[in-house]
Amino acid sequence: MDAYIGPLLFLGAAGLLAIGVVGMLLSNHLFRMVLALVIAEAGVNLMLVLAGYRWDAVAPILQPGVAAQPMVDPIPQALVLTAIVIGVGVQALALTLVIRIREAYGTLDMAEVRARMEVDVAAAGGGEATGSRERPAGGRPLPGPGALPEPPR
Amino acid sequence: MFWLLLGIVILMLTSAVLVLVLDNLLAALAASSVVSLALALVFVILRAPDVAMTEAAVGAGLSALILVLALRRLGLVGVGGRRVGEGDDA
Amino acid sequence: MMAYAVALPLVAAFLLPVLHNASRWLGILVGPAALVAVLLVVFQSWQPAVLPFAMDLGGFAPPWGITFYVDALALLFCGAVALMTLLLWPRDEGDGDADALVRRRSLTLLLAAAAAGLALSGDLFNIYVFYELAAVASYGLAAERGTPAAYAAAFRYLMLSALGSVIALAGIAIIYFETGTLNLAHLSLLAGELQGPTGMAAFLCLLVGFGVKAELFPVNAWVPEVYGVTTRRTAGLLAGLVSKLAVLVLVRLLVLVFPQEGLRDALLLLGVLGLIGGELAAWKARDMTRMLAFSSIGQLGLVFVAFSLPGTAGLVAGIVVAVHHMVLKPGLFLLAGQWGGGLRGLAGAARRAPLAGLLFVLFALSLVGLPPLPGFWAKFLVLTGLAGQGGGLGWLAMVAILVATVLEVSYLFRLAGRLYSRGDDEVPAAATGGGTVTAGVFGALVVAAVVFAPALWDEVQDMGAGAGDAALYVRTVGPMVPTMISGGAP
Amino acid sequence: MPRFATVLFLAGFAFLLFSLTLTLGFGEPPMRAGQGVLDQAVAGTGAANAVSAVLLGFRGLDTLGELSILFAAATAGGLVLGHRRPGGDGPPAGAILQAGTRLLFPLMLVVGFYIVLHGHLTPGGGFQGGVILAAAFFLPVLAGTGAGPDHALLRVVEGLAGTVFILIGLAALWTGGVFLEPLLVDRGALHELFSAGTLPLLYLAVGLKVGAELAGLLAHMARAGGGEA
Repeated sequence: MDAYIGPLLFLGAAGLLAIGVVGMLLSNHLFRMVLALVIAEAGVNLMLVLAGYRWDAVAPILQPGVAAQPMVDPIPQALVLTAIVIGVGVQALALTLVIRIREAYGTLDMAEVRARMEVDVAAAGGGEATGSRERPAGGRPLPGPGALPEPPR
Repeated sequence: MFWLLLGIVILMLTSAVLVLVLDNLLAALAASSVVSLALALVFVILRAPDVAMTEAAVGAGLSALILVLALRRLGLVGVGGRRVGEGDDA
Repeated sequence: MMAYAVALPLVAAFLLPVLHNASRWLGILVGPAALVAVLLVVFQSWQPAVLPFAMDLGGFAPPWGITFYVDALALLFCGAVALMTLLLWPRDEGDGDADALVRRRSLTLLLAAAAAGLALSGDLFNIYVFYELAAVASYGLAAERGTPAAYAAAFRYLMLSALGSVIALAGIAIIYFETGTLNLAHLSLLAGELQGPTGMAAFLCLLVGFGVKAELFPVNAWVPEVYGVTTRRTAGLLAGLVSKLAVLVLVRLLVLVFPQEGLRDALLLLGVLGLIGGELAAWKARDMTRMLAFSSIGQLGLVFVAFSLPGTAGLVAGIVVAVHHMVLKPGLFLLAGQWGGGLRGLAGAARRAPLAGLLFVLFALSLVGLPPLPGFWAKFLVLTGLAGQGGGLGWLAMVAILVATVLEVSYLFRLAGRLYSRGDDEVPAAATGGGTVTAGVFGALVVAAVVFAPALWDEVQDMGAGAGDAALYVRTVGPMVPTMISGGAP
Repeated sequence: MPRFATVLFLAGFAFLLFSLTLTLGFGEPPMRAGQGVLDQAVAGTGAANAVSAVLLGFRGLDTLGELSILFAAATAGGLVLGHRRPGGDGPPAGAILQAGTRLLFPLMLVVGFYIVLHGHLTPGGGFQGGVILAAAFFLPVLAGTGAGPDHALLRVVEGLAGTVFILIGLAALWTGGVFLEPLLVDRGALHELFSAGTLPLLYLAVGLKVGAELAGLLAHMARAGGGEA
């Protein structure tokens, strides 16, 4: 059965990636989208480590007093370390944005956030503002980039 | 070894699906931590101790901590009627 | 030497908050100083006799270490990065938030370092890292204004971009599975192993990933949203610079690793869809910013059409179209920033700001492609290339370009007419000056391109020939050990 | 309609992934670059841990980029959340929690620095150690016994640590080498703490930078949490 370990783990990685991507694309909840991103990243990381895995090899660390043995490929492991840390940075930034969106719009529903954002963008552009509910000043053309009403910090 | 890994993979995939379907966000977050921990175990088996350490420390620890802090900020931790105290994060 | 192009902006970005606390003037000066130094380094390296050359970072020979490949094209983009970042340097928005200004400047410097890295790097994963750095910096810049809409647009941009990054990383994993290397020159030697469906799958993953920043057709939903909520300077930076560097990465991949015909056709089709879709949306847009955003999607579609042409002709056409758009779009965004957005409020604006109006007409004429402005040459090169290639897709693309040109004429001159019309209703605020001056620099670049056209033409020909030569790339990066090409170790 | 396109894309993507399971080879990687890295790791960088050799030697630029990404994320996070005074969040901590925090803090500090400084010999290194350092400084906030790390100090640490990393890289350039080339690798015997030349120094810079960045991000999150929720 050991011959199937590789395909099994790859299926696991692909499954995590697919579940994560499904969640990011189809979920309508901002926080759950971030969770789905975490899952998708986990899947890709497993995929990368698998790319350097070698049967009957040891971890790529020289032990004192032990004769040289075949080792697994260290490069994908280094790549995954980099990818994990990058992923955390992106997640944290995404969460700060989620917090701000919740404060501003009072909702975490993507469809609703998108609709409100489009109204705001149109208003800021000075185009066809279909109805700016919370910013009465939004309808007029802006004099310059610096003159947007400051949001409450 | 195969059967152990099969178990871990099934655990990972089930938890991943749970992340998407659980109503309680705190529970979904816990499920995502389960994925990370299971993944760290897989990394140990794949002879990647460095990656396993990082995944456990960052994926299961730090990332979960950031997510919990964000949930608390969003006021969503009390969904099940229970508030999460300060100590639960550690 | 070229390592400074990445290292200097990074050091400046790291130290900016500290220096700002120590001394206000040091904080203001350190960023521009680093960028000027990068420009000097680029000028110093621009010696045709020594180009192209490769650098083994860390002193490890390829494919073990990371390689920087410096050719005329990479230098051109490095110089453009430094110059454009200087011109579009974040300004004090007058809201008195010094801390936010320092952070925005730090992010801009990080963006410049990442863009230089993208232009130079010859290693697939290193490109991914720099791409992510550019991405994270641009998320921050997308949210810089701190409005609710800015946060929402930045979040949606982040999610789409992160999705692309995850898929691109999966593509890199697949390539590593197949070849066991990440060095582009090494991959070029092994391109035969990536001919099959597996290689195709890897390329599609990379295309989706890098296509997000390149405003490629199906993954460009973020463009109008983000450009609508940022300052116009950031919009100019993202549309002008970052998108082109993502395109450059895709072009390097196509030339070196994936020379298959079918992939070029796919790129051509996506380019045509982006071109028509973007220009149509721009034609329908009701405010200037969104008009420019959609027109940017259309122009990037044209860039993809150009780069999908085979051989040196395609590269030359692509470089001309890309550089043309890189100069024009920030200029237009700066003018839009002067005037505010809504088309209706623009009546008679050019009468009150004649220089800005003149610049707008210059940019519009070049965008449409009136000879002898550079935009004409850009479109001319693409059209002749397509005619030479022939085939059903080629003709389809030619028709698409002509239709797009008609749309461009229609919406740009509708706007120009409004700018020069007799304004009777409300008076827009007077132009504040700074933006027009910077836009004037871009206008001067356009005029200079007309004056020095013959010399530039030779330069671009050499550049395209050099960039399209995969064998030259491999030769320059260095000899690989033969066993690493034939088969694996175990 | 967009939903339909999304589902179509998902189906294609899933099909692509699962068909790859049948075509990719597992367990016998080509090792075209990897074998050379393993062979040269000790001679080139002096590190017994090949993953560390790759991270700081062979692919040092990736690590620099990664530090920059963390810096960018922290900077952008600060830009988004703004600077706010820490509010009084949560109930005051009990005696046990306070005592535990006081006990844990030095312990975590020691463990963190140990992991950072032994990264070239054993599993671990700047990233893992940096996370523990960040957690150590964040502990008082978590337990509700203190205000957490000083923000101005964090800025200085993150700025200087990143600069030191680049300066060590540039030092090689100025002494006739290439950017990010490992220096002094032949000093000290393999498996000893003071071996591998500048690698431990680089890891120290990485650890401090990662620790400061993450502590800053956590503090931002927690501070926002205490604000007005």
